Amino acid sequence: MSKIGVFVCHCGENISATVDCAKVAETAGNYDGVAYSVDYKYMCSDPGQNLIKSAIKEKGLTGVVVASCSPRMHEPTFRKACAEAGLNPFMCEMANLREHCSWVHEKGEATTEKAIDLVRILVEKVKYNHSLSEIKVPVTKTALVIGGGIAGIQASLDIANTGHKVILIERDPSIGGHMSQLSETFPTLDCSQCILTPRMVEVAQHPNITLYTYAELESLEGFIGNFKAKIRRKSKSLDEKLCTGCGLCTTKCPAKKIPSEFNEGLGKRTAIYVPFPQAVPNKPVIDRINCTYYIKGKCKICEIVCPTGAIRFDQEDQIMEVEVGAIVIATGFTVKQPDFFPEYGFGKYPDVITGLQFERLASASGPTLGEIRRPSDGKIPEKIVFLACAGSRDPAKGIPYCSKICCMYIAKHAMLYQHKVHGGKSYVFYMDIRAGGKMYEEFVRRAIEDDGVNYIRGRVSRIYEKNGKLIVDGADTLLNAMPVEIEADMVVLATAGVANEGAEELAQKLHISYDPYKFFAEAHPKLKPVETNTAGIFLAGACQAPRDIPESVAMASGAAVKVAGLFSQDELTREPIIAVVNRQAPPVYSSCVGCFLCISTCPYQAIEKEEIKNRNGEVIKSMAKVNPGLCQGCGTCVAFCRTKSIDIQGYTHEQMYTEVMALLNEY
Amino acid sequence: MDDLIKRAKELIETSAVKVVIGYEQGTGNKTRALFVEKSEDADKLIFDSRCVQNLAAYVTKKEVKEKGKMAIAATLPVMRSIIQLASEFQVNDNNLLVLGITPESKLIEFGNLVEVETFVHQYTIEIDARNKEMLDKLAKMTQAERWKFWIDELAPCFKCYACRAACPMCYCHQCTVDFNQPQWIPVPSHELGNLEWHIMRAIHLTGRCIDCDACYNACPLSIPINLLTKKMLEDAKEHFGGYQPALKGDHLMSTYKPDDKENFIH
Amino acid sequence: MTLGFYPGCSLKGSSREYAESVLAVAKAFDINMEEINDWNCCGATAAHNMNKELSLALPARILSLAEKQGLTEIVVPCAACYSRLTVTKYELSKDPALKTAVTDANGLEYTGSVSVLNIVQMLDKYITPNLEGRVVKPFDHKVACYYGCLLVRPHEILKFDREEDPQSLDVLMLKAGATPIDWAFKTECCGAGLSVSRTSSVGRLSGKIIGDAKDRGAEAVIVACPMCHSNLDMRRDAINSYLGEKIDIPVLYITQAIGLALGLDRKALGLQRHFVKVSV
Amino acid sequence: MAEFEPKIVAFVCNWCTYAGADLTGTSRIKYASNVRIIRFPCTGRIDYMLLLKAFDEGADGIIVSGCHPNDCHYTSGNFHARRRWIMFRSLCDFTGIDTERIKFSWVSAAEGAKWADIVNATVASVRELGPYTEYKKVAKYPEKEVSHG
Amino acid sequence: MSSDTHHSGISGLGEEVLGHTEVKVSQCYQCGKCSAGCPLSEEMDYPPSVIMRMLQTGNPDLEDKVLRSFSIWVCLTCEMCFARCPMSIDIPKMMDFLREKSLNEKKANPKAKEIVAFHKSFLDSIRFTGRLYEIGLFVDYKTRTLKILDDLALAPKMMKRGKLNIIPELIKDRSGVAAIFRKSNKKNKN
Repeated sequence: MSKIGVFVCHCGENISATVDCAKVAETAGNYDGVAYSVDYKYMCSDPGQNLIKSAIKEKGLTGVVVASCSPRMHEPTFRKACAEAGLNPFMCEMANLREHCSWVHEKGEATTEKAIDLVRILVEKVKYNHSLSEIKVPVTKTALVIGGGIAGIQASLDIANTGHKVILIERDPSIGGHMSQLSETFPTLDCSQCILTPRMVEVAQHPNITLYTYAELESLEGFIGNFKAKIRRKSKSLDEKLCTGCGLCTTKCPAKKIPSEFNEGLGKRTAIYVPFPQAVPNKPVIDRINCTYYIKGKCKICEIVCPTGAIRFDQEDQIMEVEVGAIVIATGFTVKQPDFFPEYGFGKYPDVITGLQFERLASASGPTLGEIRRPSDGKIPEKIVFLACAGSRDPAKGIPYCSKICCMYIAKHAMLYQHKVHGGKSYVFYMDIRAGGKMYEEFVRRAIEDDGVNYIRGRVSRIYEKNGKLIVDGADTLLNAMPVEIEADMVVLATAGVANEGAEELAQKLHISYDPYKFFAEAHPKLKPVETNTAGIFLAGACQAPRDIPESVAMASGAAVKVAGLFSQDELTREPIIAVVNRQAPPVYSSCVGCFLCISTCPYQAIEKEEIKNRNGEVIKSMAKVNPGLCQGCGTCVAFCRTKSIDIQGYTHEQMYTEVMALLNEY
Repeated sequence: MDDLIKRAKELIETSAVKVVIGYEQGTGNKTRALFVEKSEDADKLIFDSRCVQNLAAYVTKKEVKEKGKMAIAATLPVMRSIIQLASEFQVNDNNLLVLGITPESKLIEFGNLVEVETFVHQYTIEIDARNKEMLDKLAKMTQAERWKFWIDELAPCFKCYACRAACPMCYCHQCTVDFNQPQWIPVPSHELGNLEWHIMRAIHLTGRCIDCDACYNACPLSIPINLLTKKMLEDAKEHFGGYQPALKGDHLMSTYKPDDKENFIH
Repeated sequence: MTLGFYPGCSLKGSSREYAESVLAVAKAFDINMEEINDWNCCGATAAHNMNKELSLALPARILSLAEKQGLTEIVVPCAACYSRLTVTKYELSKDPALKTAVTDANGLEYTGSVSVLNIVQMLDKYITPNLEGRVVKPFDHKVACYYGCLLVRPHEILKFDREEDPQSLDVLMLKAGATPIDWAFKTECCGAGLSVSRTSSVGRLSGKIIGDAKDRGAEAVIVACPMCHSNLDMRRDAINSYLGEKIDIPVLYITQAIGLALGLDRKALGLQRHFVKVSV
Repeated sequence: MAEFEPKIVAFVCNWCTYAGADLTGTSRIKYASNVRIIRFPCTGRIDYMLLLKAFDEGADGIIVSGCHPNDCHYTSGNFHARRRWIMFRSLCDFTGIDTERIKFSWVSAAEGAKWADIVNATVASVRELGPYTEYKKVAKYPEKEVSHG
Repeated sequence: MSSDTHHSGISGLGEEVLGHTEVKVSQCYQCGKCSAGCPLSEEMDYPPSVIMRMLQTGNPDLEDKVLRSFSIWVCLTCEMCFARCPMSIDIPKMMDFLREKSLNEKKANPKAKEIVAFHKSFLDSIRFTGRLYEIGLFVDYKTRTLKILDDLALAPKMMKRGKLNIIPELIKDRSGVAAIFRKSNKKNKN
């Protein structure tokens, strides 16, 4: 038999002005199972809390209903008071007499009756409450950062500087990402590499950061605080300990005509290579697909010239397993590639290039040492056309969204061109100029007003080559859509920023969701921009949507704080409001029939398959199992399960059913 | 169906399967399920237009499953049920071989369930004209008339659960109706309990029922409970692009689309 | 073997050399082209410019007649007719109500079972696989393959080749021994329906096409549409006056070019009917 | 006999509508006292059988409310709920259950005034409809008081 | 929303366009790619993107201007705009509808007289013979437009090359084809 205590609060006069609190307490006192009932001026005050505590002790209460304000306000207060008096905190419930009753209704019998009803519902619910214990999860205080672009670098440094360990993995041979490819940055026109490379070096030297380049995530298991990640370290064909980074091998390698990824195909590299001079680590890798030895079985010139004998042709990929407590994904984005714009002849005409290629042309470390020269014949273009929205805002090509960064970098490109090519003419075809950001609009105005960039509002229909010129057919929509034809020497497409190839597979490995464009999905569009809906996994930078550098960095720092917050405790404590699949005695084991439809209802991928095996190792029962580390307690699976095999603590079938019954039937 | 008999014999004789599920002559003009475990029993196998019972209901039964690998003479509705069951992990290629009977009464043996699925997907599930007419008729009624229709139709139901037993998708060991903490469905067979039981059943079958009418055929009182699932099938088509059982992919009711359309949430 | 054949009006009149060359090439490969009995005009641009239902009913009648005649595949050499027939098939398959309205107007049964091939598809399917060894006089010239509008657009419906920089004619001509050039006006419009009513526009539009072909050294322009042909060939005076120069690059139907490669008689291919003398 | 006072049960999620109703309170917006709120973690947790149970036990009207699409605390619980409601509501309508008595809504934590409006509108429309006697009749609870006089 | 509000949702003629062609004018965000690629844009009074904009306003005066425009007649339905439109808006289909409506409301642009006449002559030829009779078409067109002298040199040249039939090709079921015209024209008197 329950012994429930009911504590009705006046909240000064906030409740008692319209509700007859004494009557509520008196009525409640008569319910079955209610051992004690009282009303009091301020239940949340110390004397009020003491009233509850002493009643628990003296009357041996098994449950408590506090009828006062919203549980969203004081539930923690009263649960704590109960716990201090030795009652399991989850045996305490609150009836919301203030926000849901006294404040919203006039004084009168009906209002008091409602208050009585609200108390009764919870008295009946408490009868079905169970003692629950908070879930404690240990935390491994090491973070895994995936992706070594500016976002990954920032997140790694920020986490490492709070004193926690970081493992940073990067797919390419060097960290640096897209930012290392950029020439100057908007809106300040400071040199990208000048501000980035010191950070890259800091990462390499930081005692708390372990850097693995040429490495990818193989698989991930576990949950917040307790992930196990397998990392594939691709073979560099090199003993990094022996290599001094002298670079002799790269100068002697005979395979010299491989398009350089770093230079976006505008320059060449060797088969054993360091992507760029400031690379971190500044040690080469062998690209086996293009290496003469791996293709033909002989060469080994690098091995011959290496003064330290560091080359390892038979080195294999290594799979290593690490334990981490949190993960920051910073895998970035990519730009749309040729054949996507047949009407612009992209891929067909060498002088139609992407914005990223233009960055390489404009970069002092690029293939033209910073001079703007056409890829086809190395001439300096006298007329250049920039096309905004090349792929973006184009549902017909599958990209309805705005890539966000292009308006700014186009202005920058046009400006750089005007600075570098005196007397040159530049044109920008645009539809809208989206320059929201500190000093951004001013920057665009500078390009137009001071540098004389011609902005034409309209989208180009096609580009074709004639007599060595690129004929650009557009229209000026601000002049009754008058046709505009420009004979250009070079055309730069602001190609859409899109999710990385393989983003989908990575998301599946990480059990996080992604949007229709394969960008990773944040947990809440406004309030949880760096969280994913898998606890303990965070996002930074352009893997979530196209982002510029300041935004990526801000996001990375945000994610780092989330990680640091998580690592500030030795154990995670979570409310035990989670779903549980019932267990029954063998041979039934559970009423769950293992249809596993619940798996797709769960927003958190918290439901797994559990197999029960007999002595011979044969599966005799397959059933669902909720991972308590991942479950967030929404109960979506509970309402779905046909056999009622899943229940959720704190909102059980019995509790909710009882509430409805109690509400509508007076006892 | 001589080729069915011949193939059943081979399967049993070579121990490729332990049991072949098919139809045999029953009492009167009816047919019933036959479980061939010995090759001589295969001669009793028949197939004709009377064979409408959904044999897929047996493949999840413990007693049948325990015999070992099963083969099943499967008409189109049975194959659909099997695909749905496979998507719910109740059968798989290791424990079930499908001897398909096409709508033209031709025997096709499928190598695996993927092939069955490909075959099934050539056809869409269509509600027959008579029932379609009935649905239209009900749609035209007022809400009060519909209420009366169903209360009257369901009044004689005495919860014999023949519908549940005949349904291949009702394979749960513990049905909600058997759940008593709390007692979701009132035990006695009164109008309300009957209505709630059938509403619940229809919801549980949404996105799973392949419209075989086994429930209706099994009902001793011929209550048109299959109209409820047919209505759900129609709604699925109207709101979510229709339902077709599939081995992989999204289940109708355990998934959603962010742009699901409705007009009643304000 | 036998294929259905819908010549369309142009191929019976101003573009009869196209019909002649199609039939000549088909004959060379023992393909019997069975004309649809009592066919009518597809309505061309005029119909869909003026009246939607009419623009579907006229082509539907043709398809119905083909069905009635037991044809499963019909070859439609005229790109405009091909476009109208294919669009009609698509529209009627999408909208049952429209289908009813159209069949009512026609009083003929229509199931949509006939598949419609344009000339390139026909050549690809039935001629090129057997072309090897048959080319006796390689068409050894630089050619500009001109596709025009209606062969490749709207892509959503026709699903033929690619919309930008199509290649199917180029591939065919390569097999016939020619050197197709890369040029910029493959799919630009020639002026088509305005040929008579606004000849000046045609001079400008077709002029750009012929001009680019000439600039890039083409010795012949290859087409697969009678409207393109008549604009580029018959309207050459207007073109030349727009360009202010005299260009005499001939315009050949794809079937004429292939016919020449096969060594067929020039007259049988109707080359003498062109306005611009075919000197290649 | 006094004017009929309908009994309205509200099934709401904790994060949006429950909080929205709290805001109605802190804003001191008045509304009809007929409604009783039952708190769920998420609309995804709301079992449609509970709605039928509420009618069984004598509710005259029901409000079901949660976070707006895309605002779900659990990202997608309300999307799942919406799909279930579409089918459940249609089935209710098909079996003749009075769907006018079940109001579905999205009320965010910021929409205190909207909550009051929804309650008032529901109370008014259910009052218009009268007691849900059809359902109660078949519910066969002769021993229980069905009027609210 | 009332139909005369500028910048309203889809209303007026735009709504009719939607009903007849499934083209939603509000989808256009005025990038101008259609006008940039349209081979006839420079001969138009309003290039395609401007027509779209005029329809978006829902302003009856502008809608009237659309129906009276020369643009809709000079459009060749070459489909280039549709092929490159980022929003996949079927402008050619919409142009078909606008032409039909313009004709029904007797608003066809006077400058388009020849174009309309040609289409009419063309259709008449089919109406009466079932197939296109080119000489008949020319004679009919010339009577309609009084452009007797244009193209006069062409006919003999065509004749010489056997490109013109002196006698029209007649199909047997001419009444059937005429019936198609009658039935399809029920709603549109022209």
